[in-house]
Amino acid sequence: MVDLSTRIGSLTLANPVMPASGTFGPELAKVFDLDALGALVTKSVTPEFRAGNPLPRLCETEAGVLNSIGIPGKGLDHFIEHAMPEWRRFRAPLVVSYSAPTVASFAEGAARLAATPGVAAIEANISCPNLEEDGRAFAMHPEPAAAATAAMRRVVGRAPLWVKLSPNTGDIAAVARAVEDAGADALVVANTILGLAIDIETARPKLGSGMGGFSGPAFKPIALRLVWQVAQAVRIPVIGVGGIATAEDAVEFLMAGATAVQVGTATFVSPTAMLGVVDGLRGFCARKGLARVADLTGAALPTGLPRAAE
Amino acid sequence: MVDLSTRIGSLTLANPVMPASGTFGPELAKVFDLDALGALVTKSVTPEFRAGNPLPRLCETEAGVLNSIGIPGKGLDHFIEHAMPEWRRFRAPLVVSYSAPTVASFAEGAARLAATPGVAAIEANISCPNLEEDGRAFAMHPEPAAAATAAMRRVVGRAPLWVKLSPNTGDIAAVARAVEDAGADALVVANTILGLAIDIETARPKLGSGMGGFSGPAFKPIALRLVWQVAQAVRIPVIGVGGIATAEDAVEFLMAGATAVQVGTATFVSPTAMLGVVDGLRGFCARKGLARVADLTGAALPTGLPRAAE
Amino acid sequence: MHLRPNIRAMDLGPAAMVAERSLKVIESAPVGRRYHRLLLEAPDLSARSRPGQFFHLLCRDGAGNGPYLRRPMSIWRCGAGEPLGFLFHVKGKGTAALARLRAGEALSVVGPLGQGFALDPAWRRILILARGVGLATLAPLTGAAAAMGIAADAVLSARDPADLMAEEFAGVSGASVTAVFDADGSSEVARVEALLRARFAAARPDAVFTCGSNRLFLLLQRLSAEFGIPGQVALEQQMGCGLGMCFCCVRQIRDASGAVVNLRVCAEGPVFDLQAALAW
Amino acid sequence: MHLRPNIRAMDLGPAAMVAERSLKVIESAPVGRRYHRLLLEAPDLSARSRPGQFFHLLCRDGAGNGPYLRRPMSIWRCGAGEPLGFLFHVKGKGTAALARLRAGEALSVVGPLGQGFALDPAWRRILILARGVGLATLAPLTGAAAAMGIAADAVLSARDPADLMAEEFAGVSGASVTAVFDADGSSEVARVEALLRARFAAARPDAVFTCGSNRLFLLLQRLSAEFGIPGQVALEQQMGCGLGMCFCCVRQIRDASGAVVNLRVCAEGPVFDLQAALAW
Ligand SMILES: Cc1cc2nc3c(=O)[nH]c(=O)nc-3n(C[C@H](O)[C@H](O)[C@H](O)COP(=O)(O)OP(=O)(O)OC[C@H]3O[C@@H](n4cnc5c(N)ncnc54)[C@H](O)[C@@H]3O)c2cc1C
Ligand SMILES: Cc1cc2nc3c(=O)[nH]c(=O)nc-3n(C[C@H](O)[C@H](O)[C@H](O)COP(=O)(O)OP(=O)(O)OC[C@H]3O[C@@H](n4cnc5c(N)ncnc54)[C@H](O)[C@@H]3O)c2cc1C
Ligand SMILES: Cc1cc2nc3c(=O)[nH]c(=O)nc-3n(C[C@H](O)[C@H](O)[C@H](O)COP(=O)(O)O)c2cc1C
Ligand SMILES: Cc1cc2nc3c(=O)[nH]c(=O)nc-3n(C[C@H](O)[C@H](O)[C@H](O)COP(=O)(O)O)c2cc1C
Ligand code: FES
Ligand code: FES
Repeated sequence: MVDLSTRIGSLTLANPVMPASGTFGPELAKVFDLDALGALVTKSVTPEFRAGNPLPRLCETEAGVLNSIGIPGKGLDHFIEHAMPEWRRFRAPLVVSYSAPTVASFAEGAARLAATPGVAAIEANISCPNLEEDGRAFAMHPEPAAAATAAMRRVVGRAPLWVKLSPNTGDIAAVARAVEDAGADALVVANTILGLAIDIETARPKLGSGMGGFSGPAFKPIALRLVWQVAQAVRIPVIGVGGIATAEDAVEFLMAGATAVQVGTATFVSPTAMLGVVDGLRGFCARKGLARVADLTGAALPTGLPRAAE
Repeated sequence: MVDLSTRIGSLTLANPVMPASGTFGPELAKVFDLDALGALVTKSVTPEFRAGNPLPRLCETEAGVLNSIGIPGKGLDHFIEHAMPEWRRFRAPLVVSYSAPTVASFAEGAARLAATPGVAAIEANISCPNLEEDGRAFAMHPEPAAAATAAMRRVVGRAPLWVKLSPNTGDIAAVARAVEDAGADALVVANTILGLAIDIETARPKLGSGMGGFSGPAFKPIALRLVWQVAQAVRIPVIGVGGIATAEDAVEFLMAGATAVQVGTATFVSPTAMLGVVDGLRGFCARKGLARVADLTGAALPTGLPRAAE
Repeated sequence: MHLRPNIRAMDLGPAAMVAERSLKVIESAPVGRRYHRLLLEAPDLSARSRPGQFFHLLCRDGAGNGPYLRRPMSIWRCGAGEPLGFLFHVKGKGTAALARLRAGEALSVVGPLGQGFALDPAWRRILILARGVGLATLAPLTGAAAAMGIAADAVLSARDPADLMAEEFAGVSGASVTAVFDADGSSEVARVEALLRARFAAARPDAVFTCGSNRLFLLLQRLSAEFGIPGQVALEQQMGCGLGMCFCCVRQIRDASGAVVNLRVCAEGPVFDLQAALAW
Repeated sequence: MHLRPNIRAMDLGPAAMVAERSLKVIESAPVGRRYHRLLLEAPDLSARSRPGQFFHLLCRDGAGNGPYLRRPMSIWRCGAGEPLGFLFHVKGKGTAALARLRAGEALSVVGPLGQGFALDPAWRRILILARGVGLATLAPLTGAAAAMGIAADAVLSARDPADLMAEEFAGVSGASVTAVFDADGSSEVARVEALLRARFAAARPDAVFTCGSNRLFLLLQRLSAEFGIPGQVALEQQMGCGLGMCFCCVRQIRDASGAVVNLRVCAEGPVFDLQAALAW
C-alpha cells in the first residue's frame, strides 16, 4: 500500500491532489465524490461584489487557454454566510482563496476567514492589481508581496496561510523568499502567465479585456521551472500548479520540489482528471517501490541543495 | 498584387518573414531557395569558440521544445572568415546574431560586424549571461540592456542594429524603452522563456543542463503578448517571434504591432514552414483587400495608442 | 426556480448526475448543406437527459485533430431506448472535427448538463419559434410535449427550404409546423409578428419557446409580454468548463427583483425565462 | 572527407536535395515482437536515397496523435523502382504512432538526410557487424555491395533467434550471415572477438561496418585498428531539426589532427569513420 498523504505545514492531506482556484466549484460534486481529493480550493473571494470582466472571458490556444474572468463574485460576507455552509458538507479540507486590492483589505479578509469554521487554510491570491501601487500585481515584486503576507500573518495567528505567486515577475525566487520571511506557511506556484490571442478576422483581441492569463498543458514547462526555482529558494512547502493533466505531470512537479499539486484547466477538458492523477500517483509509487508519495518531493533537485521541507 | 515588402528602419525587406536565430542555417538551402525569405538570420555568433552545453540539448514538450544548446560555435574570427563567404552567396539581406559576455565585447564584435561586407543588420542577442552582473542576462533589466545597446551604437555608426529581448524579465516594456533610447533600430521580441522538463523514470531534468529555453506553438500566446506590450511602449519597429508556424500566426503578430516576424521551432517540424507563411500572408491580404502587408502592423492595438512605426 | 415565476414549474427531470463517458458513434451523417447529425449509443445517459439540456463534447475527429476545449451541444434526441443525438451547424474547427467522426468511433461526452425546458402538465398547447441551430435545441420539446398530451405548434425560420430540417425538427411528434423563409421574405420580423398574432388569436398557447435568433427572441418576448403568456428561451454562450465553475459563459438576466445579473448559461441555463433574459 | 582518410572515398551518391513530402504508406506490418516495418511509395526519393542516410519522419498515427518533433529513421530499403522502407524498434510514443499507420494513409517525411556509407569499387569483401536496430541501418549496404560486386559477410547479434531479422537484413543480397545470441551466450564480446579474428584471418575484409551497439563498436574499432582495416560506424543521437541547424545531435569525433570535436550526427553523420568516432 502506498501512503499518499502529504503534509503542508500543520495540515495533513489524504493525498497531494487538489483543484486550482477558479477552475473548481461544488458543481464538480455532480461528477465525482469530491472527498476523494486531498483538499478543495475555492475560486478567489474578494472583499466586495465584483461583476467580472467583459466577454469573451476565455479563449483557447494550442494546448491551453487564456482567461480574463475578472474574479466575479458576491464578496466576502456573502461567501461566509452562503457559500461556507455548502462547503462544510465536504470532509476534504477547504482552502479558501482570497484576493484583495490593498494590504489592509488582505489582512481584514484573512482575519475573518481565519475565524470562520471550516476554513482549513487561506490561499492568498496576490496576483491581483495592487491599488496602492499603480495597479501592479502584489506578486510582481518582493516588497508588496511580503507586505501583504506579513499583514495577513499578523492577524491570522497560527492559521495555515498559503500565498500564491505569479509567473509575471523577473525573479520569482526573490518574491518567494520575501513571502517566506513574511510568514507564509506554503507557496502555491504559480498563477497564470500573461498572454494574448488575436482574432485575425476582426483584428481584435480574442478576450474582451485584451490580455489574459495563460494556463493549461502548454504552460507546464514554465510552471515546472518556477516550482524548481522556488523550491530551491525556500524551506516551506511548495504546491505546484500549471498544466497538470496526468499523474506523470504531477510526478514531475513533485520531483521538482512540490509537496502537493493543483489541477486547473485540465478539469475543463476532463472533469475527472484529478481522480486520474490520484490513481496514477498511487500506481507510479507502487511501480517504483516507493512507500510514500512524499518521497518524490524534490527527487530531481540538484544534489546538495535543500529540498522543500514538509 | 499584394505588396509584401516591409521596412525595418533603413532596411527594406522583400517580405516580412525570416528565420529565428539558432533554428536556421545555410543547410536549409537544400530544401528551398532561401532568397524567397525576407531576410536570413544566423545563429548567434560569440566572440570566442564555445563547445556548447552538455547533452541532451533539446527535448520536446506539449506543442513545443526546450533547448539548451549553449551557442556552440567557432567564434567571430572564424565566422567572418569562413561563414560569411558562404552567406554572401544569398541575395536576401543577412542579419548576423551576435552575443557576448560583457558590454565591451558586445561593442567590439558589433564594430567588426558592422565593418564586414554583406552584413545587412546586427541582431544583438542580449539574453545571454552578463559576466559583469553575476551571470544575469543583460535582457533582464533595463540598465545592462541599455548599456550593451549604447556601447554597440557608439561603434556601429548608422549600421542597422536590432536588439533581441528576453521574456525572462518582470517588465519588458521598460527594457524595450531603455534599449530604444540607447539607440536600437528595431527590437526582436522575444527569445525563449525559461522552462523545465523532468524525466520521471530517472528523476533528472530532461536537458543536460537542467533548465532550458521554451519555444514553439505552446509559447505563442506569451510571445504575442510581449510584442503587444513592446509595440505600445516604443516607436521603433518590432520583429515578432515565438511559436509562429502558419500565416495566421504571423498575422496575429503583425496585428499586435510587429513589422516583421521570425519563424523558429516550426522549421524543425516543417522545413518549408516559412514558405507557407509568405504564401499565406499574400493570400490573407488578398482576401482582405489589403494592398500592403505593412497595413496589418498594429491593426489590433488599442485605438489611440501609437503603432510601432516602420 | 424564481426565474420562471409564472410557471407552475414541473421540471422534466431531476438534476441528474453528470457523467464523463466515451460513447460509440452509431450514425454520423450530413444534413442538408451545412448541418450534421450524430447518434450515439448511450442507453442510461439518453434516458436521463432532458430537452433543453446539453452535453459538452470533446471535438476530436478520427484523426485526433480538434480544439483543446470541449464544445457545448444541445440534446437533439434523447429518451429511454433512444440513442443520444446531436444536430449541429458545421461552423469551425470543433464542429468540423465532430462531422468527421465515423460510425464505430468513440466520442467523449460530459453531461447531461444545465437546466432543461419546463413543461406544465396542465398546459394544452405550446408554441415554438425556432431558427437555425435553435431547431436542434427545440426539437426534443415536441416529443416531450406530445408525451404529456400537449399540442405543439411550431414556426420554423430558415434561409430557404433546403435549410429547413422540418423532418429533423418534428420527427414523429405530430407537431404542426409552419415554415418561413428568407428566400421569399416570409421570415421578416413584421411578417412573423403578423403570423404569431394570428396564432395567438386563433388558439392561444399556454406557453411559448424560442431559440436560435436574437430578432425572433425579441419579437416573442414582446408579444408574450403583451399577451401575458409565459415563455422560455434557450441561450448560447462560449463555454470553458460547462459545469458552472469558470464563469466565462454568463449572460445578462433580470432577477426576481428586476436587477440585471450575470448568470451562467451552463449552470442556471441554457433555458431561461423569456422575460428575464436580455437580448444579446 | 578528411574523416575517412584511409578510404579512397567514392560516395554512394551526390549530396541530394532534401524534400519535405507526404508519402503514401504501401505496407505497414509488425516484424517479430518489437519491430515494425513501413514501406512507402516514393519513386524519386527512393531512387536518390543512399544506404546510411536517414529520413526525418513526422510520427502521427492515423489518429493524429504523436510527438511534436519528427523522429530520425535510417533508410532500410531504397533504390530505383523500390519502395522507400523503414524498419524500427517500437520504443516510445513516436515509433508507436508510426506503427499504428495503415496502408493507404499518409506519412510526412523529410529527406534523404545525412552522409551515407562509402563503398570503394576496388574492395572485394566487407564485414558487417550489427545489433538491434543497427540491422535496419546496415541492411541496405548488403544490396549496394552486391551491386558493386563486393561480397558482404555479416555477423548479426540479437537477444534470441526470434529477434534476429536475418531475412529483413540480407533480403536477396546474397550476404552471408552468421548469427550470435544473448540467449546462448554466443553474443558475448569475447566470443564475438574470437569469431571476428577467425574471419579476419580466413578472409581479410577490405572494410568493416557497424551500428547498433556500443560494445560491438568498441570491439570492432579495436580489431580494425589492430588489423589496419578501414571502417565506418553509423551513430545515433536525438535530433531536433535533422538538417544541421540546431546543433542538438552532436557526438564526439576525433578530427584529422586528433582533436576531439562535436560533430552533428544529422549533417556530418550518421556515418563516421570507425577510428574517428568516440564511444558513447
Ligand atoms: C448550450 C449550447 C447548446 C448549443 N447547441 C447547439 C446545437 O445543438 N447545434 C449547433 O449547431 N450549435 C449549438 N451550439 C453552438 C455550438 O456550441 C458552437 O457552434 C460550437 O461551439 C462552435 O465550435 P467550432 O469549434 O465549430 O467553432 P469555433 O471555431 O470555435 O468558432 C466558430 C465561430 O462560432 C463562434 N462560437 C464558438 N462557440 C460558440 C458558442 N458556444 N456559442 C456561440 N458562438 C460560438 C465563435 O466565436 C466563432 O465565431 C450550442 C451552444 C451552446 C452554448
Ligand atoms: C540517424 C538515426 C537513424 C535511426 N534509425 C533507426 C532505425 O532505422 N530503426 C530504429 O528503430 N531506430 C532508429 N533510430 C532511433 C530512433 O530515432 C528512435 O528510436 C526514435 O526516435 C524513438 O522515438 P520514440 O518517440 O518512439 O521514443 P521516445 O519516446 O522519444 O524515446 C524512447 C527512448 O528512446 C530514446 N531516444 C529517443 N530518440 C533517440 C535517438 N534519436 N537516438 C537514440 N535514442 C533515442 C529516448 O531517450 C528514450 O529513452 C535512428 C536514430 C537516428 C539518429
Ligand atoms: C478560468 C480560470 C480562472 C481562474 N481563476 C483564478 C482565481 O480566481 N484565483 C486564482 O488564484 N487563480 C485562478 N486561476 C489560475 C489557476 O488557479 C491556476 O493557477 C492556473 O490556471 C494554472 O494551472 P492550470 O494550467 O492547471 O490551469 C484561474 C485559471 C483559469 C483557467
Ligand atoms: C534550438 C534553438 C536554438 C536557439 N538558438 C538561439 C540563438 O543562438 N540565438 C538567439 O537569439 N535565439 C536562439 N533561439 C531562440 C529563437 O531564435 C526564438 O527566439 C525562439 O525559439 C522563439 O521562437 P519559436 O517559437 O518560433 O522557435 C533558439 C531557439 C531554439 C529552439
Ligand atoms: S462554462 Fe464554465 S461556468 Fe459556464
Ligand atoms: S538535429 Fe539539428 S543539427 Fe542535427
